[in-house]
Amino acid sequence: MILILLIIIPLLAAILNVVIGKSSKKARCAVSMASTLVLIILASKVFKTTIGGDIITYEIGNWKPPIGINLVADSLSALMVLLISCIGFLCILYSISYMRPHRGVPAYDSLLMFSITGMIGTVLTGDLFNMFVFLEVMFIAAYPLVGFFGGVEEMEASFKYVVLSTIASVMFLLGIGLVYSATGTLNMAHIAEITGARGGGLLDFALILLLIGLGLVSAIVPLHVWLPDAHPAAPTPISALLSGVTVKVGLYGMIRIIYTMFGFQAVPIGMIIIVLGVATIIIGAGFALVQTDIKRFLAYSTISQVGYITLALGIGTQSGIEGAVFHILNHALMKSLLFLTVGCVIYKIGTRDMSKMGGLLKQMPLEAAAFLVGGLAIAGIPPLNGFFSKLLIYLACFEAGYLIPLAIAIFVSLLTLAYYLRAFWMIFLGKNNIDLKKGRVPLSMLIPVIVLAIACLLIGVLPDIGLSITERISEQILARWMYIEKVLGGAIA
Amino acid sequence: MDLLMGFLFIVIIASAIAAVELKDLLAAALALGACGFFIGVVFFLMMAPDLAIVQFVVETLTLFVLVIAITRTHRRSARSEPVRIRAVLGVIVICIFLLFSFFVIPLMTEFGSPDQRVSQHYIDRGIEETGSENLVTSVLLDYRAYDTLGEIIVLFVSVLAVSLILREKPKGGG
Amino acid sequence: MSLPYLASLALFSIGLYCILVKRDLFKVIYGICLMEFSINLFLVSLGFVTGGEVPISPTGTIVVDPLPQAMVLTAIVIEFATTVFLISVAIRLFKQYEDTDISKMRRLRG
Amino acid sequence: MSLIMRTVSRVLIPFIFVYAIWLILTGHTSPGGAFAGGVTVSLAIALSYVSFGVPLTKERFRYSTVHVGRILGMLGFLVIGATAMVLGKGFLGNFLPKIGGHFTMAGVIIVLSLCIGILVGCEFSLLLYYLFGGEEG
Repeated sequence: MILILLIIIPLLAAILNVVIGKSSKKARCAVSMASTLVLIILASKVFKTTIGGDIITYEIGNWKPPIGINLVADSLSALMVLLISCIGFLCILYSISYMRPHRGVPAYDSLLMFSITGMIGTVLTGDLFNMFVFLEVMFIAAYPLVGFFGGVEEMEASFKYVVLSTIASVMFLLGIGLVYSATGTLNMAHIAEITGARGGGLLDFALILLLIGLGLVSAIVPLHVWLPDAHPAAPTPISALLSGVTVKVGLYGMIRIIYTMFGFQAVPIGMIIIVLGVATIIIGAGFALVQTDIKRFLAYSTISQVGYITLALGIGTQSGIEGAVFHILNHALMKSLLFLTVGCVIYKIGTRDMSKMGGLLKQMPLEAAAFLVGGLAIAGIPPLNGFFSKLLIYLACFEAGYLIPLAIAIFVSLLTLAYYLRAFWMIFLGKNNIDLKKGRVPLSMLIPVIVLAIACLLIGVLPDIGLSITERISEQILARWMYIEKVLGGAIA
Repeated sequence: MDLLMGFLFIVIIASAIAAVELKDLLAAALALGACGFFIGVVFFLMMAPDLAIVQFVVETLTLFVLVIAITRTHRRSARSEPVRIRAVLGVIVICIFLLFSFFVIPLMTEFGSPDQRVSQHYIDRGIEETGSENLVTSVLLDYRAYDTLGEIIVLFVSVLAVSLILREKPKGGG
Repeated sequence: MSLPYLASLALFSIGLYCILVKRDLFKVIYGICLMEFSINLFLVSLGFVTGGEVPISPTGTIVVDPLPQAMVLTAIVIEFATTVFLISVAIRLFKQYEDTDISKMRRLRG
Repeated sequence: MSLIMRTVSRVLIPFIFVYAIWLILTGHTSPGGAFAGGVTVSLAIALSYVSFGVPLTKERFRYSTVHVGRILGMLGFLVIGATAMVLGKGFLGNFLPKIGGHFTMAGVIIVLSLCIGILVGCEFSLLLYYLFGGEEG
């Protein structure tokens, strides 16, 4: 019951925003904010239940799982829903002021809510084809948001994004077709039950195709080319949402498919995932080092961090999953923080070119502090949250004996520190040669930044909470049979 | 029927190649439409009349939209590409094709005898459980109505998106 | 006989080739359409049963699988929505460049 | 366009509409269904654009009507789903009476078809409206 509400509420808010249309800007914001607030409350309720080891299911239309579609929330999905609704709320709050010049376009609010609906639908579903449908909802809401400003750059980024992700979703659909051909069912738990009994060559191909589809969502290396164009082109709150959460939805899907559906032991591709993860780390960091466009810089940094999560997923041990889940949580907070902070800077000086900035420390001390917190956290400096998740990933690498990836990961971490310090120096220190366009940054933009910075600090200072949560989640992910039993209810042909 | 199907596939692939290679964009769009229509006929032969009807009407609409778009963009013909790129990429694509046809298709269940583990339920009990004689409709609007909800959301959002993209006088910004 | 599988694979390859090679916005859209056709064909042929009946008030026991047909119906509409969005972006890009040639667009090259 | 085209369309368009409604309402007993019906409606409107010209068609199928139609379709779908949920049948459950067999009554399926038909028809007509250079109004 509560699970279907998690999908209906943002959907209703989105439709209501279309109904309100041009007549009232304030009402549109109020509807979005209220619905995301309700979502946060419901999601934390679900999270509280599932973290105790329970799995909530909901059967749509009262059809038993392999016949109808069901929604499943284990602790990982609950964490994802919580993240999506929290960061969604902060982004909506942020866009009140940031998008004021474009407030006349009523589609913005509803598209934002539709994309939140798509993400929540993707992480809650227990059915493979339904996952495709909601991924598609998420995509189709993201495309116009990327091209929102309607300039040449935005349109090109949007076109590229659409073409690549359509190819990816076609691959995903082909994978679904192969899975259906091999097992005769679409329910993930049911597939897990069948594949647990017999693996097979066909299912390996299906797995690769499904991972290609999801790898594009999360921008793993050969499929990352859209991200550095799409994320900078979008309005800043949307960049924060895309980089912070949408990319993670792809990673969530990978966890669900690799670990729950196929079972990691039956998967011969751990090595490939590790190699791709390392390549993603290196390429993302390498390109980030030479960017002058600040949002492009952050986008490449996202790619690099996604590489860390992919690496941890490829290891496949429990500590690897812990590291991956913890880094998903941390990176969502850190990257949204950085994008929103940079958005404040752009709002004030009206350019994205880092070489034209400089000496803003005095005018924007708060933003400087927030940027420093985010940058140091991503680089993995001890009292901040990124340190612990990266430490977990290193430990997992070490335990499993992957020493070369470990060395590369640590080296790139130092590189990350270097390029964030470079960016900090270029933006906030040095000579001030720019005149500020507007007065103070509005409060509705500062609050999300402060909240996220405090969250980063809190998780860093009190790592025990995060570590115990991720431990429970990873245990639940590895307990495949419990998932299957809970969803199918033991009564299955 | 095999013969008919084989003939249709040849026509489909020929029109697909025509859609790719024709210089004139309008002619290529027509070739694409022909490809879609013949696929509709194949659907009909594969005992999927619902799909055939939907494919026909959607293809007509796609063709209509494409023709409007091409006439609105004035330029009618595509330029050709350097031969070297075409050759290299062509070889890669053929490799993918061969890889799949040699390794994947033999692994699949024989065409015409699928594993109906779940759908046997729809076939056996569909009519009495949903009251719909058309089993595709019963799957679409009852057993898996939630998918259909997702689908109409996609449709709704895409038209919203088109309205956003085609709006006049966009404002620049950062 | 796995002729439909081979045909849909061939269609898939042609579509992929079109997207990779062609330098025109509309040709890219055609390529995507072809790939989508191939997937639809593939899914429908997955559900085909030799000698099966149409899944509308069947009288016998051998019936064509209705589930892939429902999936394809959903997929067709989703794909149409994506195609329409792509076409509108192409119209918009044309307005800015007065051309639909990709090689003139900075970020789409390669 | 030419007089012949206009005359033919004038005769044809009502028939296409009737065919579309037939497709939507008999989707549970015969091939067709809501999507095909909805798209057929928009094909009729496309024909109207071609034969009667853009201004006249825009007058006949106004933005506001179509806009209301699509929102009604979407909300109708959700309301039916929610009603089923309230009645304890689960979201989008089939809560109306249904009779299988020769003379069928498919319960909620017909209502859902109607909603989808309205929604799809309105969406695609709106799409054509935008493609022919219409603004939101």
